[in-house]
Amino acid sequence: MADQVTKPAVQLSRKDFASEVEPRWCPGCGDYPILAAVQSVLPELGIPRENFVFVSGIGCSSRFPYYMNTYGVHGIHGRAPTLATGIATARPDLQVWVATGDGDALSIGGNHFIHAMRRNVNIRIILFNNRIYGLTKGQYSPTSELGKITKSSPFGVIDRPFNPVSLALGAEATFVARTVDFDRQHMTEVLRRAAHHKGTAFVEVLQNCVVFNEGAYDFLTPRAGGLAYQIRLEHGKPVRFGPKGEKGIVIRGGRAEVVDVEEVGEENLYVHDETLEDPSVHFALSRLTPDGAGPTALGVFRAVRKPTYDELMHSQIAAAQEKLGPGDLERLLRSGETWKVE
Amino acid sequence: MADQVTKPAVQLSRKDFASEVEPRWCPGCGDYPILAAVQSVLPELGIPRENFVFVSGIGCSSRFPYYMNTYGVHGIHGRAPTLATGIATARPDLQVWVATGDGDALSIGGNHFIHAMRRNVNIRIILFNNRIYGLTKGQYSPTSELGKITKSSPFGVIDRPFNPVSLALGAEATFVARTVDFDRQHMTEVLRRAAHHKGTAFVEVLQNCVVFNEGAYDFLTPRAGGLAYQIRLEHGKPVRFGPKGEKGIVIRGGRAEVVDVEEVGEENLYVHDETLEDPSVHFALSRLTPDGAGPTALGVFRAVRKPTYDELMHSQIAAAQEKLGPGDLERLLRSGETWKVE
Amino acid sequence: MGTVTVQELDSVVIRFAGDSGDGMQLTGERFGNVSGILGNDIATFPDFPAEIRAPAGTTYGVSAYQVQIADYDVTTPGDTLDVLVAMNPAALKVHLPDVVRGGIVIVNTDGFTQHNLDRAGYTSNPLEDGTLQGYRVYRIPMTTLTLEAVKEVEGIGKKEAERSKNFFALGVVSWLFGRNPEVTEEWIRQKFRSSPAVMEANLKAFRAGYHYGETAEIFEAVYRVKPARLEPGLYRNITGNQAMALGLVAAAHQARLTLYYASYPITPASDLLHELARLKNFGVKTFQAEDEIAAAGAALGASYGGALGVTGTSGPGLDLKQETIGLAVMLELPLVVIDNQRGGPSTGLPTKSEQTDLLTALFGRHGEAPLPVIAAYSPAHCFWAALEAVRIALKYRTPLILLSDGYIANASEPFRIPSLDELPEIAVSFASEPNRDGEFWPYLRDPETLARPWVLPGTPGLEHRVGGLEKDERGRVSYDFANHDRMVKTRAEKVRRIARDIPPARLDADGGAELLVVSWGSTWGSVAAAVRRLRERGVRMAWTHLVHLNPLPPNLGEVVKSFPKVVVPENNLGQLLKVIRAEYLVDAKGVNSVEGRPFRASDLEEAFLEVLGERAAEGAR
Amino acid sequence: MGTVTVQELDSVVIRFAGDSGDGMQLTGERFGNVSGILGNDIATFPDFPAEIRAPAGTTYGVSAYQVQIADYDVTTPGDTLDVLVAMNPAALKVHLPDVVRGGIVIVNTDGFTQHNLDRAGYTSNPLEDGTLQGYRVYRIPMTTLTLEAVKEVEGIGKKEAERSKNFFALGVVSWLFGRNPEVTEEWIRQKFRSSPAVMEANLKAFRAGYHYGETAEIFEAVYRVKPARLEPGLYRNITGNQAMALGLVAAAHQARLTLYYASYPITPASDLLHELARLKNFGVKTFQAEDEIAAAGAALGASYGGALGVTGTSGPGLDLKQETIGLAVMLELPLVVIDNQRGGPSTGLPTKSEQTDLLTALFGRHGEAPLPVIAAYSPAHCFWAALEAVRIALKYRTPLILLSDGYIANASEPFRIPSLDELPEIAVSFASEPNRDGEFWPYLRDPETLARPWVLPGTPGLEHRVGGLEKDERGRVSYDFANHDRMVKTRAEKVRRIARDIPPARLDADGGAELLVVSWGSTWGSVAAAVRRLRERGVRMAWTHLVHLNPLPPNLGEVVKSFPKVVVPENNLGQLLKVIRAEYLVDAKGVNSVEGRPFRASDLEEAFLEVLGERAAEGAR
Ligand SMILES: Cc1ncc(C[n+]2csc(CCOP(=O)(O)OP(=O)(O)O)c2C)c(N)n1
Ligand SMILES: Cc1ncc(C[n+]2csc(CCOP(=O)(O)OP(=O)(O)O)c2C)c(N)n1
Ligand code: SF4
Ligand code: SF4
Ligand SMILES: [Mg+2]
Ligand SMILES: [Mg+2]
Repeated sequence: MADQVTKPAVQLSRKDFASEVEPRWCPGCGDYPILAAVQSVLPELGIPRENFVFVSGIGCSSRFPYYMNTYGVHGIHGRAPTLATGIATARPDLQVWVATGDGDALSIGGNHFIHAMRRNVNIRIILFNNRIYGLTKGQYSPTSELGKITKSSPFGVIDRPFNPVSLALGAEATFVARTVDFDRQHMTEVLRRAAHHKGTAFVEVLQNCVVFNEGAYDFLTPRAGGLAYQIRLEHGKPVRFGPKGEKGIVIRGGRAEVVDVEEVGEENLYVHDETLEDPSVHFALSRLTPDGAGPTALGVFRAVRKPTYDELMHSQIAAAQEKLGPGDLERLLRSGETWKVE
Repeated sequence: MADQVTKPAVQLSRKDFASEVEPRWCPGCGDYPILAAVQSVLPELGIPRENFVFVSGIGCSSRFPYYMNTYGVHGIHGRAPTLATGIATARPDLQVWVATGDGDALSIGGNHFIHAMRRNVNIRIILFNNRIYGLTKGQYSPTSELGKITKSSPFGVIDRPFNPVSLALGAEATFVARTVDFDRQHMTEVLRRAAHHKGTAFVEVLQNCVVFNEGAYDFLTPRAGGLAYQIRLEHGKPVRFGPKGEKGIVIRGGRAEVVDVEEVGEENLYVHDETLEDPSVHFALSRLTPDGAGPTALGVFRAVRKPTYDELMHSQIAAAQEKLGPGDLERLLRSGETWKVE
Repeated sequence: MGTVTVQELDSVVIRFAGDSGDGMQLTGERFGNVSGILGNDIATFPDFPAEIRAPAGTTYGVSAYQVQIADYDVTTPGDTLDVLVAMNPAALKVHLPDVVRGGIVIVNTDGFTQHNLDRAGYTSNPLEDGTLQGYRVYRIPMTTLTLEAVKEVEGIGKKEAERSKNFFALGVVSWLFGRNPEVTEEWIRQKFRSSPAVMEANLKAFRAGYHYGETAEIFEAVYRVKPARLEPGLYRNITGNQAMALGLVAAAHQARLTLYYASYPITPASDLLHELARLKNFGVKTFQAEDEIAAAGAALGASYGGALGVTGTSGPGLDLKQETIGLAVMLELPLVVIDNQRGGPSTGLPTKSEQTDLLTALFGRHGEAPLPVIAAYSPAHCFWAALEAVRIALKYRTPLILLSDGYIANASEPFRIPSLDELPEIAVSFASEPNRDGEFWPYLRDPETLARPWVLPGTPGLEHRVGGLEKDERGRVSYDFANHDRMVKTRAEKVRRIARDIPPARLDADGGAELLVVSWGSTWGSVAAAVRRLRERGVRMAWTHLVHLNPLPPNLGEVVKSFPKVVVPENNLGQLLKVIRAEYLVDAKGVNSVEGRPFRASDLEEAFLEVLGERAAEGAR
Repeated sequence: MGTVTVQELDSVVIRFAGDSGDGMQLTGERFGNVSGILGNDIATFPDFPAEIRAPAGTTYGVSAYQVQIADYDVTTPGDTLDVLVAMNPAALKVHLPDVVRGGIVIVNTDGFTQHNLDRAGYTSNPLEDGTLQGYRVYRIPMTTLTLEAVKEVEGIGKKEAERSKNFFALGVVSWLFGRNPEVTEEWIRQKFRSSPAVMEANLKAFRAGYHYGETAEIFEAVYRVKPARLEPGLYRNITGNQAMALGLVAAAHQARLTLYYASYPITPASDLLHELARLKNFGVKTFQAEDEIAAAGAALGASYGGALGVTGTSGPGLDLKQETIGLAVMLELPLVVIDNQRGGPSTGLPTKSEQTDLLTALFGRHGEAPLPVIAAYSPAHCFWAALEAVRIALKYRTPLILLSDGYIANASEPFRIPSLDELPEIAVSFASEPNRDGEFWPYLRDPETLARPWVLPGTPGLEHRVGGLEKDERGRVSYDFANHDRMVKTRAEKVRRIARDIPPARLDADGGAELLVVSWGSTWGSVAAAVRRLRERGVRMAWTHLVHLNPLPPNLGEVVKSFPKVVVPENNLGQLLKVIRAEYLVDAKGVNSVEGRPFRASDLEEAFLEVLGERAAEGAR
């Protein structure tokens, strides 16, 4: 299998990844910082620009590929993972990214989303989760909170929302992370990790839609004092948070619980391990966010190395060719019982 | 909202639920005992026969409605939950069941499956999980094990399987259970519990396909000595298993672990609680089954009461009618700015 | 008013254009509504970008709303503009080409900053470089004047104050066309009653604009368009989507069924969901599904349960629903599928309009899966089309596709509000008894309509199973060759028989007309205008506009064969044309434009003349 | 052999029928293959229930396999049976009506237990009650004789031994028709080499059957069918699905591309996936997707990546793929979509065959989304159709729908194996350079074919974006009215131009023929037989069979207009008929049966005569 980074390292800069098209998002939209973060991570990877493909569905967020000066496909609603799977398995030498929205990935595209997770195809999925349908002007999405008033729920949403991290873990994901559009550095780190993961990497970005869901994540933003709710997961480190690190997480009775560090002692805090084979703890961490606002885990929940779908596909081909030799069309046509007519 | 059991209790027997059509499954198919179990549970419920609707998709298992002398719809592949959602929300006085296969529910129907879970519509879903596509003659399904040789995977499956219980929990299910086709009593109990649940009840039945996946669950059957692997979950009881109950489950570091009861002491075993708000422990229990054979939890993993989708829908309607009075079409037509032309 | 003269016009076309955030949709809609209320006939055409708020000042971010007001029954928003209100350079750039020579151009000079000029791609300022020669140009610093007017309103910052400038523009235009300001003022009071400061600001801006017209003495003339003579009655302005929603509610009311609307949002059908979601006190159930397949499935499930199942979408969603619609064909249950066509193929031009889904509505399912198709032709007609769709679907227990499009979905026109007894009777009866020797046979048909019985689950004794596999009359799965052939042909015959139950095609023909125009859907307005104009020019014309597209009206064959020439104008590549040619073997010609917007009446006029050939064209001169 | 006479026949039709578990498919296939190898032309028709193993003994659980063997080129499996092998009462009940009077009926008397008679719904035993009067009936206790024959084989229990009875039946019939037993014996040895006991049992059973014929002296005659005169060459028997799979592999080979086949299992297309999944050493990539939408998406993604993306399905799956196919229309990338049509609508008759997806293939997408459509007409032709489909899709960068159906997918016939240099050249070139002033414009077209450039991602300097929104030549999203109209018309023109690049419709006409038959797809066989028979009866006939259904061959208009009468026989309600009428305005008539199986040639014969009217019919007498 061709490797994605074998070409000689090239010196690229952020600008090399900006296409000639001016983004058409609303001023102040959280999609802008995500674009900037992606454009700043890619040059680090040493992969030639032409070996990136960005694939998307439909939505504000799905306009993403147009703004990247790489190969790109703006697909149809919800189907980006299917196109990406085709590209990644046909061409393992490419690095394939998917840009998708909460409606695109979790509503119409929910099936492809969960199957991409379990298959572990070598693609990276960035979910722009603004908890709303932006492009169609403000209907609720599968991540909108219960009771929320939107255009299509004038009396309040009655659908219980998905937790995208829980869903991905329930679907056997090998890499799951969450970050926020307002923290450029954190976003960059998480995206970098995703870029390096082998297999399906899923990154949920909490993204602000200034027009239809302004302030959905204010409870986490520094300017609204939300830092206190940000739980940063770091591999190998005990999980502490709060303005002075006075809060922490313990895993108790299978659940992740918020505790006062002083009370329980630092040594009893949960020490984050992304690499646990069993995803139960990662799942427990994902449950920390209650339906609305509250302490929220950010960072890489899970990162385990499993054979990727395309590795397995290509190794089966290689093994067959090894065993049977490369296919001989003439012989194939003549196989089975044949007879001659003179 | 009309209630499903308000009609005067009727005395029905199992036979009343057998339709005039003879089942067309292969002799020995695990679908037969499931049919028998369902037919024996329904008469207990005190619901008139005409108030049941069975809905299905396509597959061997999806022929189920034809064999039930109730109302029934044999739908299209993967879409049974959508039809059932329409029926259950249009007619809360009916008790709606879905019969589906692992391909039907988790492959083509995966999206409707996870959305049914989160919405908590008042339907019961029985998944006939034979880890194979029966009706199309033996391709692998999303629950087939890695490496399995089937018609469509002559060199072995390379897709990592779903764990249906984990997936349902990751999708916010309120009722999740697992049972086996060869244990009539257990099946009956679990189905009874599902019948009484308010909201989406999900029951995975491990089902044997004698033709295309014979013996898939032999590791659990008494005749193959599989009782040792059956972990029976019972609410309020410590979880013990093994021929003499010598094994048990503890929840440690967020994971469910198999232990020797003697070593850890019965008092340290996990005491099953279906009703925990946080599904993390239930998720951990679902991870006990490794990809192939091994100790497997059976019974009700989770049963929490949440408002159902149809309850919420109808209470919004009731509230609106309370506040605004029943709709007046004439006034509605004349609403907004109007003017007269003489 | 000094030297200001008053000019009478029979119609005027005005377009308001500005940034997506400038509130042009609201302004244009308001102007249309007021004109309607004041007795004009109106037709409107909103045109907005696919982006939510494209970057300010760009040409692709321009949002526009066009209104034609007239003293007769107008059917289109107009081909060319008499008046353009341009809030910034981009708006001017995009829309100036549509203004007639000598037309009025009102610009917000404050919008013409260097930055905005650059954004729009102007290398020099069009207000100064002669670009506007030949137009009557009124330069008004609307932003400045709005800020001035609003400055004493408490609780309004500068940014918010600026936002009121669209009301200033509305005020100016209202004055120019003598629109009574009180109607709009009252409306502003209602609309913004929950935020008094905004209400105040908008009121002040509107009045300032109105008085500016009166006092600034820059206008040489004001214009008056007399009320139109419309059928007497109570009126309101209505968009196609609003009318469709009301039509569905009315139909459910007539049928005494619960309306169950399941949908997945998509432009330009989302407003149907929004409208209906508000009507909970009517017992309307709305369900926002996870995708279009689920929406169709839930609507069909609801119908199975005895509700009126309806699902609305646009082209891409229709593709996805087709498998479920095919199931409905087999289950023989009522299901109304609304398709608001938009620019395709694929995502195409999602906020634009065309008529390209007719053939997929007719044929876009595997197997022989025939169903009735009808099409609405104007915003107000959507109301009646919805009633007719429901009537047919219920009576014949069949899925039905009701076609509308992005243009009539969003455009508006005056709607004469019917009284309840003008609504058609829609009688529904559910089976309650065995129908064959003490058994219940779900596919035993009504000998007249060929419809099968509809049963409410919960009815004792009628338990039965339906499904997508072929069945016999008894409802048993049947792989029998002859049974299948018969069932396929019976389902087709059922749909064909609907032809007995629909009005004949209405022919509007001058004696001796040589050319018959056959049209359907939203081209109605442009065709009406083109036919009228040709008649005014002395050309004899014949025209029939189809609402029922499958089955076709039974007299249509006769109609199309009675004229030497037949032309089918469509905003597609000739879809009805194909059907007409196949059905009647007449050498009909197509006039086809797929521009994402309705025909201009003048283009049709020319096209029809061309089909008629020189001779007719000469006759017309 | 005593009094046994030898009778020469030019053709014989044999059907093997039994329970789903009786192995009739294998037996029939085997008999067909041997006959092919022995030089006959053959045509086969497998017919099995939708259930995997319906309860034993039921009529709906009967599985059958029909073979026609002939000394000339047969094109159908035959209308009526000369020989029926019935393993149980249900098989007899279902299939006896198809046996010609005086035909041979071979029954396994051991299958006629009271239980089985009840199961089949016989109130008395047809072997005894006169039901079989008028047939030549051979009663053989096949189960008993098989058990007897197999008893010494070690490691075979009674149940397994019984399973060999189909080989006993095959032995009897092989003897009856003088089929060299060695070919089959060799085949049994190969097929069961991994389980020697089973191999042994089957061999013994087969030989016992063969010797039983020879020695039991119940047959008065044996039959011989001479070899057919086929085009010289190397032959194999092949089903449509096998031929299609090989055709795809051959096409990828010719184009020097990786074949990427993405599919979701569905009858009768699943075997394509099974066949191709085995060919990993050819570098073939197969992807079993989560649904048909994902399969189409993955295949399209693979094409975007530079592979030959192919996705196969049947009707319900085609419905689901249409939105993605529409995207491919917009992306202008090659994508081959195979639709093995089956009985519809909805789930319909999933194991039966019909031609009801033509119109949805042509029109079943929203928007104007034209694409080429071609249809295979026989099992062996699937090979060539696949090559042609790939050629067009690659050259014109377009999705293409290749229609086959359940009948030809599973039926088999001798296939002359081509040498590699008989395969068409398929040249593909990828863009590697900027194409317009140093820029790369993804929609700048080849002036001849109107195809756009295909680029391998990974090519430096050609980075670009494609997508479902309307674009200009440069690849930028464009909401421009005129651009959209032009693009819509250009995409249509691109597809239309393919007509220049396909063979003209082949007309097979007698001088003075009054009736032209226009057919497509799998009706080919029945039409060929009907036309031949009518000619034998002295009727002058004209016939053209279409492979290319969009665009139609350029000469077709001329062809259909050259005959006073045109008839279009289809296993649907008249789909090609509609197209022909719309296109050429000829009053063509349909002959339509939708029985889930091909026409009987004799029915077509009668139908054609009917269209010709009395006069012609008389002429024929
Ligand atoms: C098949 C189909 N259905 C519906 C739509 C309409 N549609 C476009 S984007 C969208 C949802 C957008 O929400 P999300 O994915 O959250 O993206 P956002 O705009 O919020 O970034 C919908 C419903 C479509 N384009 N295609
Ligand atoms: C749209 C569509 N795609 C594919 C099929 C073919 N199909 C029928 S059943 C089935 C899978 C059956 O597997 P499962 O759901 O596990 O049911 P089982 O037969 O094993 O009970 C498939 C792929 C179909 N009927 N419709
Ligand atoms: S609508 Fe929301 S998500 Fe879309 S571009 Fe605007 S701010 Fe961003
Ligand atoms: S194929 Fe398998 S699942 Fe289907 S009926 Fe037979 S045994 Fe049951
Ligand atoms: Mg969103
Ligand atoms: Mg299965």
